[in-house]
Amino acid sequence: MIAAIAFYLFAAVLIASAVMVVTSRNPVHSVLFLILAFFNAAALFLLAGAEFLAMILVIVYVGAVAVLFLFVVMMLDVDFSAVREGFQKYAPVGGAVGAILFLELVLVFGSWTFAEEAGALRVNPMPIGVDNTRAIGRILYTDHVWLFQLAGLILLVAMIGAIVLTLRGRATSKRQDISKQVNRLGSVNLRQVRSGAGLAEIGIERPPVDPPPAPKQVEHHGGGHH
Amino acid sequence: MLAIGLAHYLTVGAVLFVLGILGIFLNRKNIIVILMSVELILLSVNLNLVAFSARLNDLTGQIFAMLILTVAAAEAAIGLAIVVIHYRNRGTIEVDDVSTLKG
Amino acid sequence: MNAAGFPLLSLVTFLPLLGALIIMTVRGEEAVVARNARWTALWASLVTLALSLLLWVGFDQTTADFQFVEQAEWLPEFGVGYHMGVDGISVLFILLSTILTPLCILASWESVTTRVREYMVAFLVLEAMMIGMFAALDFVLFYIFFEAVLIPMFLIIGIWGGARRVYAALKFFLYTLAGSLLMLLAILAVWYHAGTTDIPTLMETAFPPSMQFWLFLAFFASFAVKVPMWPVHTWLPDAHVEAPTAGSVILAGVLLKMGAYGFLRFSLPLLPEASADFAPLIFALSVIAVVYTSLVALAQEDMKKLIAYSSIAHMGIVTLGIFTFTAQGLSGALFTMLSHGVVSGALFLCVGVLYDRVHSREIARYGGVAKVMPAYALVFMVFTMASVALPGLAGFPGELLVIVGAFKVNPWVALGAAMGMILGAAYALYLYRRVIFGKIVRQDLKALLDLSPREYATFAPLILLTLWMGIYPSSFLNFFEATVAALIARHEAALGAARLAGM
Amino acid sequence: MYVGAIFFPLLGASIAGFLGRWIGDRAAQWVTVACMALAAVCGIGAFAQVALGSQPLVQPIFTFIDVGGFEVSWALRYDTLSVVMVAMVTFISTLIHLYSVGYMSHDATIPRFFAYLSLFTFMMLMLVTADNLVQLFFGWEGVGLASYLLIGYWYERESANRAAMKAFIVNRVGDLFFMLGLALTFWTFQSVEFDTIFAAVDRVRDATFLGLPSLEVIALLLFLGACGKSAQLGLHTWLPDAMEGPTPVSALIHAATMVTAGVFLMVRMSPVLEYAPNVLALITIVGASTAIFAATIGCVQNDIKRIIAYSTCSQLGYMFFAVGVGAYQAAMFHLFTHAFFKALLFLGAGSVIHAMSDEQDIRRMGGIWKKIPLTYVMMWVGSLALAGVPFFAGYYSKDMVLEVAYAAHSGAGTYAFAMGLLAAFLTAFYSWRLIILTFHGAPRADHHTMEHVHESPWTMAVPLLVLSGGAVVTGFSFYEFFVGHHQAHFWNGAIFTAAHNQILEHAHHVPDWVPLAPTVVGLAGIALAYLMYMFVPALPGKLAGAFPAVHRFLLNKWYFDELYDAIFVRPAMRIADALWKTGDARLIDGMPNGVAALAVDVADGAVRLQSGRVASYAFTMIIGLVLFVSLLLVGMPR
Amino acid sequence: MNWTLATPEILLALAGLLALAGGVMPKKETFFPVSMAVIGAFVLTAVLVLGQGEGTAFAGQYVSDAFSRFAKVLILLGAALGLVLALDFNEKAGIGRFEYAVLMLFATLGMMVMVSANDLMSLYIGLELLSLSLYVIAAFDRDNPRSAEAGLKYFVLGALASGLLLYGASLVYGFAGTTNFDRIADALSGDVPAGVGLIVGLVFVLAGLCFKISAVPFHMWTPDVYEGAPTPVTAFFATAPKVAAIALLMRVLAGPFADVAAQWQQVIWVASVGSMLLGAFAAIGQRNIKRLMAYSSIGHVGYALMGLAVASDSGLRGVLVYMAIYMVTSVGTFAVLVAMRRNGRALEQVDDLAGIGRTDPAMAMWMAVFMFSMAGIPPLAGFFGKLYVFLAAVQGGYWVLAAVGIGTSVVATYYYLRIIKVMYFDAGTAPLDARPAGLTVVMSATGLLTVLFFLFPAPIIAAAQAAVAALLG
Repeated sequence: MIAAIAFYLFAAVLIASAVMVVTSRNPVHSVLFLILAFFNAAALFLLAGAEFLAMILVIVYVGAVAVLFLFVVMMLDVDFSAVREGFQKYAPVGGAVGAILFLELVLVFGSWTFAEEAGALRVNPMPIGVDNTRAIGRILYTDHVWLFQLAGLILLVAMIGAIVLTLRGRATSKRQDISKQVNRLGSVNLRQVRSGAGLAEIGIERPPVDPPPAPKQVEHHGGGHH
Repeated sequence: MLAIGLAHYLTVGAVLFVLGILGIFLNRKNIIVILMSVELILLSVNLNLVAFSARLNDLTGQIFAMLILTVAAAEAAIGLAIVVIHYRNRGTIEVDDVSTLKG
Repeated sequence: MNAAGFPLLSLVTFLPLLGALIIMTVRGEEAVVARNARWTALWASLVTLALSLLLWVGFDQTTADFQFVEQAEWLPEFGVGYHMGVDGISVLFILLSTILTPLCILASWESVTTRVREYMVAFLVLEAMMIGMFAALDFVLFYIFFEAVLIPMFLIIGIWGGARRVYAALKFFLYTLAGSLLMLLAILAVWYHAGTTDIPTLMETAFPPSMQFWLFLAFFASFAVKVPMWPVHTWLPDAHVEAPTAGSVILAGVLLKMGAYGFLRFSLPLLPEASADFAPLIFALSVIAVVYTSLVALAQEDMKKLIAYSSIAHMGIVTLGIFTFTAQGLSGALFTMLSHGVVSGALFLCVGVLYDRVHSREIARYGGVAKVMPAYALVFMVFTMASVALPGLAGFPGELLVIVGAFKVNPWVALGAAMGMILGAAYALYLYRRVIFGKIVRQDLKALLDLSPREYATFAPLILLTLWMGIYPSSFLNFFEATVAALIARHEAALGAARLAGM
Repeated sequence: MYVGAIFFPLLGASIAGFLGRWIGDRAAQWVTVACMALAAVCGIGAFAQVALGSQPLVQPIFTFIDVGGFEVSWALRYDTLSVVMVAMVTFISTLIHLYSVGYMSHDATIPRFFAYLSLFTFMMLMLVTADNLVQLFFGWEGVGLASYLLIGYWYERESANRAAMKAFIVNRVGDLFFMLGLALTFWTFQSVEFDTIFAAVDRVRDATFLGLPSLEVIALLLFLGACGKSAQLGLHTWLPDAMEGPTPVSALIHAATMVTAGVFLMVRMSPVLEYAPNVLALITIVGASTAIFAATIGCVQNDIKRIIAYSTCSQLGYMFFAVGVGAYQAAMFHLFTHAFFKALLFLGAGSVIHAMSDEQDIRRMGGIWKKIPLTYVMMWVGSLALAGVPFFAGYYSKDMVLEVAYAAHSGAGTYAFAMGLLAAFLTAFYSWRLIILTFHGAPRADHHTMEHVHESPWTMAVPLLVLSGGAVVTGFSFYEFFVGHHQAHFWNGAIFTAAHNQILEHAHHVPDWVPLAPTVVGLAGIALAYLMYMFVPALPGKLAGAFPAVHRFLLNKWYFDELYDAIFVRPAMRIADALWKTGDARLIDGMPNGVAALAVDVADGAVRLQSGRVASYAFTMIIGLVLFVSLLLVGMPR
Repeated sequence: MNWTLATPEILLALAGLLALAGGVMPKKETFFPVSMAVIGAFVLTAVLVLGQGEGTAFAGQYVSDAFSRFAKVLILLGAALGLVLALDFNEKAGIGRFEYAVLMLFATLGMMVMVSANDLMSLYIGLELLSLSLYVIAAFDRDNPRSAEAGLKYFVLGALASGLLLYGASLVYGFAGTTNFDRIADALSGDVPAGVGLIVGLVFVLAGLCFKISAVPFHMWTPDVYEGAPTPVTAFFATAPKVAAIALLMRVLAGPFADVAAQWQQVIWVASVGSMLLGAFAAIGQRNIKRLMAYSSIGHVGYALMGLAVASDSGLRGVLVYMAIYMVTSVGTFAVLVAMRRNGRALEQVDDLAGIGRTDPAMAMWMAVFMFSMAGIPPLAGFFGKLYVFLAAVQGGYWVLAAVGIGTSVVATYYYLRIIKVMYFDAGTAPLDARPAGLTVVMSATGLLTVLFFLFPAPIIAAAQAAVAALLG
């Protein structure tokens, strides 16, 4: 009974905060609601007996991911006032599709069936009398070492990716790139300057910039298939 | 009615899932919210897995959920990195309005 | 004969490819490359011709069996093999291909000046594919050659063609492709039904009538476009008009025959009942083709277009003959195909002669050419007359036989086909009159030179062939006779069996 | 000898045609003349041997076609019928070659002309010696080609080109029926060889085709074919226009030989015709109508050659109705004599034209009979023969034709007789109209032309003389052989007459007035011509004024050209244009082009979804997903 | 444990780590040496794969059989060639950083894991390893707005797709009580009809996988990403990952879900028809050649799916042969696209090819070969690919599929011909820059394979046959 009430409470908050995540006008609010949603989900996990996952969810998600979101939202410092337009226009259609999908899912879940041999087919039945974290630990590093290692590689890739994409060498560093210099157009320009002329008169010599590619001639293709 | 069963969890999961999806395509501009919607979808998946795991009395679902958490974190990192470079290029995170790739 | 010995057909088929390879390896200055390419192509095609003459000599006219057969495994798990061979139907078309190619190369000697190397390569590849198509005895192999022809032809029209070449090339390619893909589907169905695509084996296979219906339609889609039959003919005038002279020659001379050849090789023997059921439709379309396109030809203002339309009319005679299922009709159709190959090819060469000098195909641009180019006028006259089926020239025996054959099946159809005699004379002479006769009005025409020795060399074999075919056609007809007789016998047996089964 | 008669002309044509440029004009023309002369010698030799010596033979050459029982060989068939033609053709052709040497002396491309002429002769000989219908068709078309080339000889003249084309195409209309007749013949007799056909006629008498007797249909188709070549009513329009060709051509082709090929064909197929009584009747009527029709037009024409051309047309009508009543021998006889006197007339006309500096309009002639007396005499001889004045060649043959028509005692025969008689009157009338207007009266040409009027050179005069000899003697000297008592022996089976057909016999027993009538009407015609043109020259004008409609009707040749133009030529061109521009370019091409355009539209539509908006993309994915889920949920067996 | 079975993957992962270390250590740019090392690693791995044993490892999460070997060799080949294409281009585009090679290595590793997956979890991990690497390299040209936009779009939609996949996987797990493929198959093999939940889950999984192979309606990212990403990246996208995803799809559908084929066949059927149609039509109006190739690849996936929709032995074989041929042809095509450079600037408009038939006949010839092959004109390889799938469709009685395939082939031929037309028929401007030898080698090699395939089709077909036999067990 208590569990049921708790479930409904957490579920309600979870759903409400999820709605707010999606609809909130301010992304910072969204992030905060997301954090709230994670907390409630963790609670639901707990209710379902997945203690370790609940912890992970709080630690990893709330502690790392959500904060990362928050950080980025702050860093980008976007003017969000203008970002929210266009939401309503597609809401009806989108809502309808969403509703259909939801109805279908509920229809399915309402009469959920398991495979006849589902019990027998389980790979990792929960051991009796072993707590959740320990049980996970036992199989995570043995049977699932392959996946575990690969997950590590995924994190490595994420790291490389994040660095590759965002890390910039200091702009002030004076690394020499010879090929760039050689390839630069107009790198050696001689110009007759009247002696005694000031900068104000001749202007600052800047390297010529490549002209942007001219827009292609709009030409008819297809040789007259019209 | 009050007994909490599989269907309840699944329904919550479904709600979250649909919300996540709606979040993606109704939020036509704000990428960050879209990323958060993705997180919601993953959360709903985790909820499903945990529920099944509990119902089946099987740990595989929880292992799966853990992997998903890991990957989701990695995904978030990369996603945000891409958002950052997009922002640097465009000065905005409104992806739709300035789309140069279409047709 | 030569079951295990000398792979003559493969050699004839792939020799041009060897020539193409040699040309491709030539490097150096453009003029040198061009000259080398021309000579290499000429020699390659001449050697091929010489080899193919062995077919003429070695062919045993008394049997309907396939000869010079070669067989090798290719895709054994599908029952698809490399199977080559010729019978009376195909052997002469190989010769036609090998004869026309050197002439085309000669005809392009001076008129093609850009990208000569690529041009010659394209032509040799084209030749190889054409020969292969006629020699293939496996349906898939046939299809491969059948389709592969499109590639070089597309390039020839597109690169060396006239002003609207792009439109024409695309239309040509897509039109024919659309048709032949349906045939591919049918081939697959045949394969599924019979478990093999080996043609001699397939000929022994009976297909259920409902299946025959669909198969026939699919084959028809492909072959009718290729022939081309009315109303899917419109790609042809465009393609002809835009193609360079030699391209038109090959197009009219050989490529159009592929469709009719397909009917003969596949539709008739494999689908006897459907062929018989569809014959009235084919008759109707053929007669329409003859009358309609002849009339349209009458209205043309472009020389090549006019000849192109005349080709459609002639091919109407061919399809008509094929579906009469009489010895006369079939032999006539085959003969018309051959003669049309020579004559229309020659006519395009004739147009090319003028085009090379004046760079216009517009009929109104000419007039009175006979005055300055009497030899040319004579040559043109010979082929014009052959085209209108004047007895004694190549066009006549075929048309006569087809009309005789058709008359048995349906006199009104024969009447329709014979209408082509009148209309054909009308448009051909109208063309001749406007181009060759009359007073020279334009100053630049007065300075035209008559045929050059190279052009004489190009036309001489064609004139000889035209006369030979006209005066002594039985030397060609004998090649088909056994095969045609066997074909008809089998057709009638199949129909008889079906009728028995129906009872 | 038999082969030589046929192939010498071909040799001559080849030499003149291909080598003419190298050997020169003179050599070319004399080579052809020599070849023709040799051929004529052979031809006459053959005539002596085959016709007079009764030794018919067939000279096979090689197989032409042999497909599924359809067997055709090149072969030369020499029987009396063909040898008469061979001898006549080679003989007249030789004369005309000779004549041409003079007539064409100022032409620019003499070898070409002679090559064509010899080629024509060769084709004509192939036609007459054919052993089967296909070879006959070869010659048939071949003479058509030669005639096309010769009519269009002066290719720089637009009218010549037009006439040449017209000749060829109108002939082709007839050829179409010939071809169909050939096909039907084959399917009826399983052969196109004459011997086989003739032997099998009895066997297939009851065969039917489309519910009609096969023999009738064959006869009809072949007759329609013959109409084209022989310019019978309906398909005659090309003949007058064909006078655009040089005059020797008109003489050779359009008077003496080619146009009679139709008659020859009918006679050759006599075994079949004999069993096609309805078609025979039709032939009679058409022939008679042609005779009178052409004669009426001939009365008002002003072009000297056209008048003779219409007269040819008219005479061909005689031959046809002779065939129609079953008197093939009479037809052949008239054909034979006509060849001489009509060639004579044409050559005479050519001589006049030559003299008058290429003037052909008789209204601009006159008063020259003293300047060219030989020609004048020749024209008289020719006209007398044509008009059927006694003891000239035409008298015998035309009388015979009219007698058999009378003797037929059928409705068609009587019609033919009446029309023939009337036509004989008109023939005489317009012949003398021509002579009077051309030679007599005051000169109407300018004096410049008149000064140049001169008699022709010997090369032209000799043929005239020889032909005039023919026009005089061929009648009575060959009467007995062709239609007289020796005819059965002479023809020696080359012409088949069924047992029921005793027309020649009857013709010899007609009432007395019948043989006399043609002569009388002929003389009357001559008298009328003298009256109208010599004595009361104003009369024709008044008559024309009094009956303007009739005059215009005749002058415009019964409006046949206009009619054909309106119902065939112009509609054909219009339809052609419409088919091309609407049918092909818009409808048929519209299909693929429309498909292409549609594809482009579809492409645009497909691309429009690709808006670049992430949300739309996601939306699409979700919709797809929902669709799939729904699809399976609905389709799932529950 | 039997981990030695996974030696190729493990070695490749180690090589990746080494390459990472080797790339970071020196001070200067290390793109080229690292790339060469990675290519070497690919080749080495391929050799190992060829010698790989059969069986399962890691508690049944990893499987090695003829099918996985076939796919892996293709993948490694595609990856190696893809990296070769990048060598010069990336230098010139200023993105010549060693991380590119490393990321490609990890992506390839992900693909290998995918095709060896015998468990929904390893499937997912492999897929994500691939996807994350691809997200990064799509945006690799980070200072180029288009590249960044491409990366962003790919990421957002990819994340959504993996969300769908996961959701489906969770449902499958819930139904069967297991994620192991063999056991799922057992769960479905009973007489009782599969539960609705499983079917829905299957559809979600399919949606996620269809995204990777860019089948309609999950294709929407493809054109934008192909266009925006740097050309060598596009080349890579179009080749190896496609093969891997198709192989994965085959393994999933023909393995665990073989018993519900009647259901998924419908989905694949629709996806196939949709892809063929879209691929044919949408490409018609394209001017950007990369975008055009994107639509073209959608169309090709449609043909491949045709074989899958038939779900027969010959159909699956057809798919494998089709993908192998498609990959080779694609690599060649992209080699040409990568070589399109004038005055140092990379070009990507169709019209930029104008006149290369004259200025660069060799390249034009190869490009024409590739285009004709893609259009399916015999005797080029592409024809045989189509032949096999059509054969399967006819055999299975899927006439509508075959007919659509025929129709779309014709339409698609139009735009392939258009490219040839531009190259040969149109007058060109200036010649392209000289291209590096590597590209020449790639295009000649793939071109020769394409042209000469008809001579020796038997080995590859036999290999595909063996692979399919292994798949169907």
